[in-house]
Amino acid sequence: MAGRALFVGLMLLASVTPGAHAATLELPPAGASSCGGCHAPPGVDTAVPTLHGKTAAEIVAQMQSFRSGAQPSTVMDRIAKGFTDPEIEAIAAWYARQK
Amino acid sequence: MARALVNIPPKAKRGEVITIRTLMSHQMETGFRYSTTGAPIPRDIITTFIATYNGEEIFRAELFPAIAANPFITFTTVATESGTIELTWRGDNGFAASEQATITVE
Amino acid sequence: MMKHAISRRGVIAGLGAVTLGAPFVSAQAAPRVVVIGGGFGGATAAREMKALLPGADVVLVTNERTFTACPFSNLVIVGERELTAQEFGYRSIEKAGVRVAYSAAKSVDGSARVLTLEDGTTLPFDRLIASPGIDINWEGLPGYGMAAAEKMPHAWKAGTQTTLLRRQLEAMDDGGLVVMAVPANPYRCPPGPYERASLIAHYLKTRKPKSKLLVLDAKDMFSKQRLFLSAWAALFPDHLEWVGLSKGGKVLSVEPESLTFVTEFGRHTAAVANVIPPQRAAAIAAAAGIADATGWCPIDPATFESRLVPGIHVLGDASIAGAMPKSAFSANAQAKVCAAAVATLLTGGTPPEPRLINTCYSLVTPDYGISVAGVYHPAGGVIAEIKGSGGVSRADAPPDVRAAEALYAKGWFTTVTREVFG
Amino acid sequence: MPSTCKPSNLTSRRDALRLMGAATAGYALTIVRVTPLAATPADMRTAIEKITGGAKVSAGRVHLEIPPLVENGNTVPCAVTVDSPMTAADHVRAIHIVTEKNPQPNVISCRLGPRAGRATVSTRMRLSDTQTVVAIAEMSNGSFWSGSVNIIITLGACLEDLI
Repeated sequence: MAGRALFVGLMLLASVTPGAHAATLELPPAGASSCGGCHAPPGVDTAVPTLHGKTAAEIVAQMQSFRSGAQPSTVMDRIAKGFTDPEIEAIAAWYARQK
Repeated sequence: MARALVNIPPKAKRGEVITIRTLMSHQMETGFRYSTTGAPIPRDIITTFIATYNGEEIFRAELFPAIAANPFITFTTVATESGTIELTWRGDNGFAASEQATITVE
Repeated sequence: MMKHAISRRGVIAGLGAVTLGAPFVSAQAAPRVVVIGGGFGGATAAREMKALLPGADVVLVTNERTFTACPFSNLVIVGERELTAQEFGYRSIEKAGVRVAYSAAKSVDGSARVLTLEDGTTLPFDRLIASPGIDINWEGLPGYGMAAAEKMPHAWKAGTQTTLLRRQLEAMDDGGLVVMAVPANPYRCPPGPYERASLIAHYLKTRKPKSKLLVLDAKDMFSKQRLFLSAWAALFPDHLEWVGLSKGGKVLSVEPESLTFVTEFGRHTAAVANVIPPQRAAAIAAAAGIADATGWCPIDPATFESRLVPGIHVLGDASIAGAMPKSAFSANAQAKVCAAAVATLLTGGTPPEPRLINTCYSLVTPDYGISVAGVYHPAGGVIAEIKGSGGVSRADAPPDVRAAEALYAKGWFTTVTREVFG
Repeated sequence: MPSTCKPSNLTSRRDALRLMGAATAGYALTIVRVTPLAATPADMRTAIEKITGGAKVSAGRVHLEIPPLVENGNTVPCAVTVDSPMTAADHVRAIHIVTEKNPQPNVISCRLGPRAGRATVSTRMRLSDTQTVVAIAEMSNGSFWSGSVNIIITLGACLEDLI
């Protein structure tokens, strides 16, 4: 969070045009912010695994196998079907950057 | 087969306007749907509802496929005299059902 | 546009004013975002807003110092959980840099962009995020009102009503009839009445086996219906009877003195009565001009901006969110998307098209969970479900899957309350 | 979504359910496809002309009570009340309900008279989409009056496909 704050601040300082500002906000890719409702950061003990610390490839593989049904699941199969491959890849890449 | 729910006050004052609620179990198949094989599902609806009060017609409705399943109709009538209120439903494929209730008017 | 002199620069301590200036704003101005509502939607939005735009002045308006969460409160009603486990404060949110105003929102001047609180405080804003939740529609069910709710609790806002219903169930003699009235859509938490019915039936079966629950419903169809009905048939055949609309289940009025429910075709007198009344967006929505004739708030599906008053965004239970249900999960997901949209707009950008997820868990027993999930996007001016996604738990799932879903339900509650309030 | 579905893409099971809606709890549907049928405002005008025999319809005296926001178009409660003394000399002879976009415009036609005491009827109807619903009253003097209301139908959020 602190890193993101500094980043936004610096970019605002160096602002050029209004349109440039949107790019300075590091928004999660479409859909990613919803994941945090169930998937906690490390240190929270629940039955739902954390996504932090996983590689992008791991998350992509898991989502694809949920979507295809290769990996049995309770709820993730239904959610994975709402995302295309590029969307899953973007979410995975974003989570892989979260510390 | 047919299952009706009817709410008619058993007692009323002479001249009182009473509310009659009716519900007849029926799926009201619209005739606008197709089965898995692509064949049209024929219309099967209740088409007519008639209420009589001691034999005299007091209310009548013509129903179309846009009436929801289990047709629910509420109407009013003036309690004129003690007697019998009879409700009749008729429809496609020979559907016919009726319900009676007695009312005491004081 | 910033129309007001900046008087709250002191609040944004630690950040040089110069870093806050966006080109369309006067050089020293910090964007001011006011958030109405301290529930899952509002608290998430405030916190996310501050995280996305640390330089913004974010004020959260809530009239309670302690938030009492509705999800899992049905377990409190049946004695499987304590109300304190539902209670959360705003200390962490304040620590995150959000100013919290403990007062009720009273009125909004949408053109001047000023919110006035009950305590007289005025809060100018550049963008207002409203997540005020629901109010009971006290005129919606003849015979029912605030006094009646003391005899026939709704328990649809968690807190004293929750414990009142619990005490009534505990005090009821074995052999009593519990009656629950369920309203037509829309209302907060579509599957909530059926989870509550399940848990009350479970309570009766295990603690007061001669008793029974009668559910009088103004609908024929409801959320997760097939799963609930098959679970009830298997688990509670003698303890739960559900009467839908076309079987005469619609309650027309109640008589609180005798705990009587008057339906279209009959009367039922209860030993314990739970009335889930009709609802509408909380009163501030009408006062702010963001609720329409439906009693709810129409919104743009990408930004959650009100269709009626520009500059005000509405999310959570109060909004007309298309296919998304009125759930805490939805409110949390919507709040994050809304905060991102507001931050983007405040920095001169165009909000991206969002994706939203909802997952509603319901407990049939404390160890038997089922769910409905969906993935949503803006389409045709509304929030629509993405075709092919979502759905309910498998009908033929074995007990270990039901048990796993109950654990995931608890996991969701732990995670989301920590994310929002922890 | 109901408010955006074009007739040509009414193909999902959920759309089928919503549009045609014979489903009640536990009733197993076998429907997978829906015919792309929708009436037009012109169809509604034709239906109204058939009711009135071409007579003029004045706006007023007829009140339609329908919830403004409906999540399930399968069962939409609807009450019609007409301002009328309901005397032998001055009463309502008939009340009709028609819709703008349902596959067939007519919903119900009721015949009543002074013995009704009040000119009021209620029913539950199916609405395929967000649309205008019109109620028409035929008075004992032969005049026709109407009231209308626009109803927003949203998809039943959290509703399960019962198929």
